[in-house]
Amino acid sequence: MEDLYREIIIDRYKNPQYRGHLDPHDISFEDDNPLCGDHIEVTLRVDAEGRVSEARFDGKGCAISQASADLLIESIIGKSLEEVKKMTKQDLLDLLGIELGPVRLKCALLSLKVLKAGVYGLGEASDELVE
Amino acid sequence: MEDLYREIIIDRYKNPQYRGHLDPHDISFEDDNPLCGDHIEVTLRVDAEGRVSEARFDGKGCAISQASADLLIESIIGKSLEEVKKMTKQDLLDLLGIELGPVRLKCALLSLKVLKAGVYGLGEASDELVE
Amino acid sequence: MTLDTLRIRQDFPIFERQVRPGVPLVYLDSTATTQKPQSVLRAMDEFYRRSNANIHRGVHTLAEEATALYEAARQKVAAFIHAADARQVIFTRNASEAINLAAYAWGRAHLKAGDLILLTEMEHHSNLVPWQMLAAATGASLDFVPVTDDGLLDLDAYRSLLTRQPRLVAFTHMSNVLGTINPAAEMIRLAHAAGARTLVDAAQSVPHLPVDVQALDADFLAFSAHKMLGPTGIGVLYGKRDLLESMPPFLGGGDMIKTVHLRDFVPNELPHKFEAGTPAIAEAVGFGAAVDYLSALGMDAVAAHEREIIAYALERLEEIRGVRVFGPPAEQRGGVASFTLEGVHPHDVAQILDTFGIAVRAGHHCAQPLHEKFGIPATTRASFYVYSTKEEVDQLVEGLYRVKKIFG
Amino acid sequence: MTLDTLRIRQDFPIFERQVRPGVPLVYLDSTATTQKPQSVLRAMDEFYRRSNANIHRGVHTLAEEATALYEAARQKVAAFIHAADARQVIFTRNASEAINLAAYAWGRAHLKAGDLILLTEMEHHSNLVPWQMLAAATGASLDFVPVTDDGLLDLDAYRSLLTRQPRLVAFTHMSNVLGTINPAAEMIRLAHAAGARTLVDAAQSVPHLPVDVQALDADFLAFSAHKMLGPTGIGVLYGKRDLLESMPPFLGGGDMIKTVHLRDFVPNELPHKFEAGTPAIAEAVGFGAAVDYLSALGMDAVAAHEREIIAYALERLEEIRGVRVFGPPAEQRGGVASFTLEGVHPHDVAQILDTFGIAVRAGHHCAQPLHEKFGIPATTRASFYVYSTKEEVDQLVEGLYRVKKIFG
Ligand SMILES: Cc1ncc(COP(=O)(O)O)c(C=O)c1O
Ligand SMILES: Cc1ncc(COP(=O)(O)O)c(C=O)c1O
Repeated sequence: MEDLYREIIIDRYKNPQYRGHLDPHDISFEDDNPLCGDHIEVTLRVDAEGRVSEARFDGKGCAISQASADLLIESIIGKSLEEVKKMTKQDLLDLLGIELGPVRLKCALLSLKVLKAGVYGLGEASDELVE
Repeated sequence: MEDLYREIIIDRYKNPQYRGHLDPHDISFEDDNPLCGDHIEVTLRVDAEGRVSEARFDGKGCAISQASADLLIESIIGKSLEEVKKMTKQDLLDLLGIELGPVRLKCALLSLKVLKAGVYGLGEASDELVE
Repeated sequence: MTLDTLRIRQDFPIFERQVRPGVPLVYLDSTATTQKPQSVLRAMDEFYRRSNANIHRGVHTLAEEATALYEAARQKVAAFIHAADARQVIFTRNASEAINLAAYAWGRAHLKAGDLILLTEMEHHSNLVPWQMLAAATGASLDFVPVTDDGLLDLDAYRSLLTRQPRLVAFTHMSNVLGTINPAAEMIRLAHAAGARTLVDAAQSVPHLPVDVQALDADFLAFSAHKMLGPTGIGVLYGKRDLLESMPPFLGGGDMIKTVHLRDFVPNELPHKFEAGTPAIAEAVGFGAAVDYLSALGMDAVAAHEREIIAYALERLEEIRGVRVFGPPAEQRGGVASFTLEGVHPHDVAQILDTFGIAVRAGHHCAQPLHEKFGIPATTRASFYVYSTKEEVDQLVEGLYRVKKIFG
Repeated sequence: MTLDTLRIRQDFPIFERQVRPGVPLVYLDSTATTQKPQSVLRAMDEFYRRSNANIHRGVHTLAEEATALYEAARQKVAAFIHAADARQVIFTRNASEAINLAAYAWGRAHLKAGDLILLTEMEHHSNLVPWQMLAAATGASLDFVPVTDDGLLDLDAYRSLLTRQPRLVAFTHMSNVLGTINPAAEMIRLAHAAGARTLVDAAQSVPHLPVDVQALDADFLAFSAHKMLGPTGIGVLYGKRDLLESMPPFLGGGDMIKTVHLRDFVPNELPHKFEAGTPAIAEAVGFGAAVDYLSALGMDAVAAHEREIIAYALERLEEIRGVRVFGPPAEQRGGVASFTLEGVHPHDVAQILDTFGIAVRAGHHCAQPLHEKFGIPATTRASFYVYSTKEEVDQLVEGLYRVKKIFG
């Protein structure tokens, strides 16, 4: 019944594993969803081979936005930036393991949007990054 | 079946009894319905007691507008101007003896509107005259 | 309860629906849009099956029937708000378009740089953005009646803002977030005394309270059918006759004209002057049926029913630790309760409630400035209407306890 | 016949109706508005019975279903006109509002005194008055492509008018009086070569012909659902993406914003930027069903069917002494025939035909300047659609003989 809020989401929301801010960092980006006040910042360190060696997120907002950020950050450590650029909406939804309507999708995708905007070095996080 | 077009209407349309223009006259007025091009002019002569002694209409348009003008003019000869001012939509519909939808009602009422605007000495024929 | 909700609910086919198998619908989102009774759906369906035609210019039977039905709906709506004349009821798409109509046609003709438009901090975006756009276009300026911590308008501040001689005061009759019912008649009286015109955003009041535009003495008043049992796609701008007469047209096209030449036109009479093109005919027919339904219930009874429900809801919500309800006490509000639950984002609250079939709204409810004022990005909102029951309030409360447990 | 009208007519409940006892309906007024198939009525009814909710911001199941249905309808309409992207389809109330949207939001931002707007003499009031209003507001001037005696646009005159470098060419794709199908692709190509933007009034073409906005290369294109089997209360403005992006908003309110503060707002992305307030949700759903119905028939088949009917109608009408049909031969027109009958006013023609159950329109059909051009105040218009049959043409002709007899 509460499958929409799989235990992992509540768990990651309450006990995030990758919450924090890296200083120094190689990449950072932040953005928010003004509709509901969700806010996500990511900071990354990248090694000589162009792989994510360390990563953290910080922010506030609903369980979906925060848990998806935590799961996303976990999943990219060790990946190359090229691999991160290729990540899709579906990859993130697979991490979450739940289905989401259009409104909540925005919450879930905020972290991916922020991450990709940072990795691409864009000035602005556009919805098209996660379509 | 053709009750809407009672014989009298077709007859008066084809053979109007009061079509014409009085010169000289005491009262005259004209107006049109731009939607369908109906046009009616009335000219009246008024006697010393304030009664309509002679009356004519001229114009062009649909059978309803022209026949109703002819029947209306016939009905007012001999009436006092005060009586003409009191004439209502229903009086005219009684003369026509048919029921009309809102669009055709405008055709039917054009002559009454013109007549009353003339008798009241108004600058403009308003729909409120025949409500 | 004042209304026989058991009987009423049988008129609303949607309550037969289960949100998911075994999970009945608990619809607590009527402030966003209401459900529709059978009679409204039947009126529209019947229209399309029997009388569908374009209106006003047609001579044939269907066109005449359709015209008569459309204009009869206008009469019903006019009577419902006690308008002196049905010609003062302009059909628009929704309350938002109605406000824009006033802002474009009255505002651009009458306001100039330096003129003041007075709004309030509790306005819906639809009663903010059109005036922001008008201010940007004309150089007029905006000011705002503040909202107190209790969610009331600060009427002392209002009086002192009026000394700045605004040209227009535009305010909501009932807040869609706080539920606050503003003292509209008094506010209009004060505005008129200060020489201002008034526009009442009645999107939440006409559906929920007896509203008499003449008693209010409102200059303009806007509302939507879909928030009062009627269909989407139709709303109303009511206006005083002389005002509407003096305004230039807004949208140009078929039906709003008396005559057209290649280079100029003469506008039609009211109300047609402001209704360009084929209007929402079937929707007007449905709107008329909605007004009939509400009139049969009686708007006093509707308002009393909502007062009972909201009093009960406030009482029950306040017993939950961590719940904070915004807005005034039950006596001063309609059937809306917006709240936060400590430690849980409103989106999560709404989504978990949805798994129990409970439909509430989460977000800023198109009143972002009001939420900023209270220092929160979003609230969860439960709202009630003629078909709402105390059992549904209990279900909401039970749902909230379960949300707390999940996040506990 | 290309279409199986017998089967099609069974989909339209209104054909069960008798206008008066014993008098079946012969509906020849589809240019004004079309009748609706069962599937469209069912889609809307079903929406209200199962999924009715306000859209876009809701987290609950009904709101998500309603949002998905509304946006799916936009996708269907976009695919129907071959738009590159559904975001280019803005839902309005009708074609008239769509044209006004372009005139206000694009026109007021881009035109200035002395700029030329080029229209044609065969425009519907809805594609005249908005530009007259825009010209009055900006000081732009208007000129008109003349109509030939055959009811065609004078394309030589068009070419020479283009040398005056109009900023905008706005023209009807198909005349609602003459039936003339204008060479839109060619006209747009010429307009673009002359540096002008284009707006196509497609109120009569999208319902009756295959229309591909990308092949046409139209900058703006406007049409109404109610003229293509869909409900009243909804229409479309299609626009090129860059144009729509560059335009300021038109109506302000809920849903058309990204963020709102008391004194300013940030507009939302396309298409929402131009859809203020609660849209015509159920109507969009019905519109989607209408497009499905037409797509299943195939627009090539629809056009071929109408060509057959109009060819037959022109042939039969011309055999009646005293009938004068306006407009070009069947190959150059859609299913519309406007005519006069010597000695009988069009209103009388229409009213007598109505006594036989035949619904035609009489008047200037919202194209007064075109009627002035032909020196007549009004015509009688018979128009056809997917459910029209040759038998109905025969009934019209028989009816006209009876009119003649009555006035004979
Ligand atoms: C050519 C043309 N343009 C525009 C319109 C206006 O359509 P609507 O009344 O749906 O806005 C019509 C319909 O009457 C039309 O035939
Ligand atoms: C107070 C208030 N004003 C205006 C509106 C706008 O109504 P609509 O979306 O029907 O235009 C709403 C509804 O959301 C509202 O609650």
